[in-house]
Amino acid sequence: MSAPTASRPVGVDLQENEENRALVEAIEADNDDLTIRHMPGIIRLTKNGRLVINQASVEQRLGRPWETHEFQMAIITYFGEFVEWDDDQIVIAWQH
Amino acid sequence: MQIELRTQVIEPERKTFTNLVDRFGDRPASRYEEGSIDIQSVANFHYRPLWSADHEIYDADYTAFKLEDPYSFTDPRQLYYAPYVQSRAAMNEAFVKTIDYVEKKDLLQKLPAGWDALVGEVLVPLRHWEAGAELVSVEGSRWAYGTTIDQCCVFAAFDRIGNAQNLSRVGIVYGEGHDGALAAAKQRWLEAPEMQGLRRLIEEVLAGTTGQDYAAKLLTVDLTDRLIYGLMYNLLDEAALTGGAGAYSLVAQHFSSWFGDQRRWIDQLVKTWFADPTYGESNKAAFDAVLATRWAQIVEAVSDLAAAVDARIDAGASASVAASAAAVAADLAALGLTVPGGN
Amino acid sequence: MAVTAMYDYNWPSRSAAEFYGDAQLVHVWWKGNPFFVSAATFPFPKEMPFGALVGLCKEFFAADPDFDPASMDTARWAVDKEPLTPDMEASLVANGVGHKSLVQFEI
Amino acid sequence: MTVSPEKPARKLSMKQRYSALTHDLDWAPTYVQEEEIFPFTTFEGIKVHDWSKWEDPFRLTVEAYNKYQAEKDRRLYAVLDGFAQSQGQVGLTDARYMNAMKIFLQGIPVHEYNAHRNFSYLARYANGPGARFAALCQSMDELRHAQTEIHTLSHYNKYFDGMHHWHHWTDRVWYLSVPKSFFEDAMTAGPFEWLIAIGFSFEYLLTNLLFVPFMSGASFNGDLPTMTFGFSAQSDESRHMTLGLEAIKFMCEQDEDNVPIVQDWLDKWFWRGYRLIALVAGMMDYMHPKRVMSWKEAFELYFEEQMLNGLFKDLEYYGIKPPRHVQWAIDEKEILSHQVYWVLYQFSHAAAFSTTIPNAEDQAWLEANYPETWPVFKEVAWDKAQRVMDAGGRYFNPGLPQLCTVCQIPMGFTEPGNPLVQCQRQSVYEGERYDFCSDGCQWIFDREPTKYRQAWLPVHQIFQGNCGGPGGLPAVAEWYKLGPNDGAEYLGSNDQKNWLAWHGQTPKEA
Repeated sequence: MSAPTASRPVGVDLQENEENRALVEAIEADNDDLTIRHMPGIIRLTKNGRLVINQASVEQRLGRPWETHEFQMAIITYFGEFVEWDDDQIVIAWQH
Repeated sequence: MQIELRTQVIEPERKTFTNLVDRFGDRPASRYEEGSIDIQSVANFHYRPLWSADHEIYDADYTAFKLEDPYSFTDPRQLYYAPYVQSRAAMNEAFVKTIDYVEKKDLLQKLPAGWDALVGEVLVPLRHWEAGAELVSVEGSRWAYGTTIDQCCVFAAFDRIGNAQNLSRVGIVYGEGHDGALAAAKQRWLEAPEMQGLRRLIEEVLAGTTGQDYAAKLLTVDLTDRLIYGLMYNLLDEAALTGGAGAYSLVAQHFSSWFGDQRRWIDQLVKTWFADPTYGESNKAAFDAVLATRWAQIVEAVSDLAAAVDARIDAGASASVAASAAAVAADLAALGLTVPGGN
Repeated sequence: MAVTAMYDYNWPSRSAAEFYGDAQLVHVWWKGNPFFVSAATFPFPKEMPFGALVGLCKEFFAADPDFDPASMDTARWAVDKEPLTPDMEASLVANGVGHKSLVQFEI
Repeated sequence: MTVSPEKPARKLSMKQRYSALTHDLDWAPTYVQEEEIFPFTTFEGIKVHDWSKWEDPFRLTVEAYNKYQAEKDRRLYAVLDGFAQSQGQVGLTDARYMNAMKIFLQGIPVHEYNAHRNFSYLARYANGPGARFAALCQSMDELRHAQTEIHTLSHYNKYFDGMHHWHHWTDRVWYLSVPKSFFEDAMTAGPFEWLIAIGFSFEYLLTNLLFVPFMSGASFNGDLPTMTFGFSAQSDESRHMTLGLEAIKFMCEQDEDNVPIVQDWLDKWFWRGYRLIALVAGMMDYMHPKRVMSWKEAFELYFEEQMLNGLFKDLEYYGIKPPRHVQWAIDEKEILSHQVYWVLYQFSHAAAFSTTIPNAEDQAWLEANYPETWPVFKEVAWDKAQRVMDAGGRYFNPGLPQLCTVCQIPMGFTEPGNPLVQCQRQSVYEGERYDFCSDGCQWIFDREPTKYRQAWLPVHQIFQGNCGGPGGLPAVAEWYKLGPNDGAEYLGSNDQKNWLAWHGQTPKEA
């Protein structure tokens, strides 16, 4: 049996720049127990279990409409799986 | 402490890559040239393909159409990836504006009866033609010898799946936001008699019933496109304006302007093939073989489509396709080709 | 194991002995001295005496500043990992050195 | 038709809309057989019962693709133009940094391009429309990567040696056969193996190691253009990772019989890819004057933590095990970069990059990051090389290296647990001997000997006279079209002289 998905880390590396600040803040607000690491040009966000990006949270901080497709402009890499990518939410988690 | 201003000019060691200097002389190269000339590997392939006993990974013998120097062909549009996606983003934006406007004003719901049937039963089903043409184009992207030809093929493939998606959006708007009209259109593509000539043609081309030569396949689709686009997006664009179907014209203009762009590289490629000092004659013979096997089938298939148009609106579609076919045949004859059935 | 392919996939070697005429490729390896990052490959005549190989080694490995050519006279040899007391007068082939054999020594 | 005064909200969800715009374009042919249109998807033995189960979570349409990609490229090319206008190369940490980017230009864009061509193959010949469209987008992306890499490095080519003839070198020069043979191996395989080789093993398991710390390192060394294209490319890469992950799950879910085939491919391609990116280990630890993290740390972070502790636990569900020989890779993390750079150092006289002995600062970093292995390596390699240098020479290997038949890297990797003895493996097939650097490469050969014996091994070809004839190294260098300033030692090189002149220094002050 594999370790339960809730205890295994998933994460994203985003470009660390002004454009992505609202996105990072939204992720921080919506995900408890987030681990953050900075490298040159990169901010790495990891969390056990499930990482959620909510369109509404990002839009609230950005002050403009934000399509979930725009997440692609920010992402450098991820680990886990995009188990959901809808109009209003992106979820990264392991499946099994 | 003294701050010294750096006034020295740094002289570059060279203007561009050596292969481009060898080819064009010692001058700066464009981004198109740096990103498109000599990119594909040409020598010392390590292994033979598991899926072909008689070809290398890249092999000029995937087609009968050959060039002594594959880079004697360059894209007249000078498109590499960045300007390609930028130009297409602009085209898509324009299309979205149109389709949003058409949707907002319910223009497709306000079409005269004949035009209404034409959109649902003839235009929207052609999204499947575009999808098939996409596969033929991307086939060229794998088998072409040289980056400049490949690049035009992959862009054409992406354009055509985009066309298919745009026609699908027309279908969604036509179906008032549902996918019912798309399902009906697909049924027509599969069963309506006037669609079967085109469907048989594209299926046979993809299956390679007259050979697996990717360039011959591309040309077959292009010859068909010349008649389809002439009919659906030129003739009917004009007819729509006089026939009270402005929405059709709004949509059609995007397709006709795309096709103008598409033809530029194909015309240039054909011209380059025919002008090749070594292979010019054999390239012409290869084109003649395409015409011999497919031309009559193409004209018949698009004539069937025209008859279906004539059954719905009065725009002289059949006569127009016959005239277009004659004009294309005359163009081909002027290139020294033999068009079956006389020119 | 056969390659799973759409046809009988049996392409020949591009390093086969036949491409080297009277020579053959030989890998010479100073085991235990990574100053030479890998064994070196040479196209040696098949009939070259083993002693000539040793002579060439004395020049070749002198690129190591700590190398003492005399130490090669007492080197322990192996061919394709089988220990060998070479017959210096006999040919490589007679000493069991074949195409792409690994000739190793330790000093 | 009735017209409602208020437009209802969009009736199709993102998922339905995506399906209508992609999956629904497909139809089952009736005038020809399906296998005539898709002739390549059966011979590998992968069984697919339902192509419609292929999921693409990104749900991109052509319109969205063009829009976002155009924006990415606008940003990237603005950075490139600004860097060129401001002579940004003067602000790098050091000219020797460029050597890593020379190898990058010679060894990467052409294979991004190969990936483009073979994803076009998938975009044409996969039976399912979802898989085909995802492959088409990736084909476009890979073309983008090839071109943005060339365009980024084009500016440096004007000011540094070792870049100007990359397209000629890439098909010929010895160390460039390592990436070339890797990608050609994958391209000559069938479509499903390609998906496991490149889509999954390379893109999902391994490219983070190539792009993330390496590009972060570029930024650290003042190379803003490389960082920008690297991260910009990576933003596409996350789609590619998703395709790779979907590919392996799809195959495993379609039929149990697929699992052992997939496992074999995974075992093969993990090792093949891992050996390829060994070059990156050497570049990261030795060629970047300033470093973000060591190869070892990157391997632990991006491979051990993310993949072994994350992904492979997920894949257990399907009966997929971590790659065979993965332990060997873990054991090598302490020593890999030393060995790779030591290869590059002693053969750079026949290469289009230069190398030099790590300076005091580099050595302190290496000691701190590799406390166990650096002192051993320093003693047997660098101290001696320094003595040669002090005596007015420069150590280059006087011969040509024994190459591994599979990965084609000079056989400088050592036995696990013994950093002083190179690993030597041999197989005999139909009477001919073949050499390998590791159990992993030997295992790959033994599975498919009639594939790997075809390898165009540069050293063997040189001795056959196929690389400029029998004239020895000078003839080879001429055939390679290597200029006098393209390789060898960095100190005293044209690049170094220019660098010092730009900064108003003379070699003595350096």
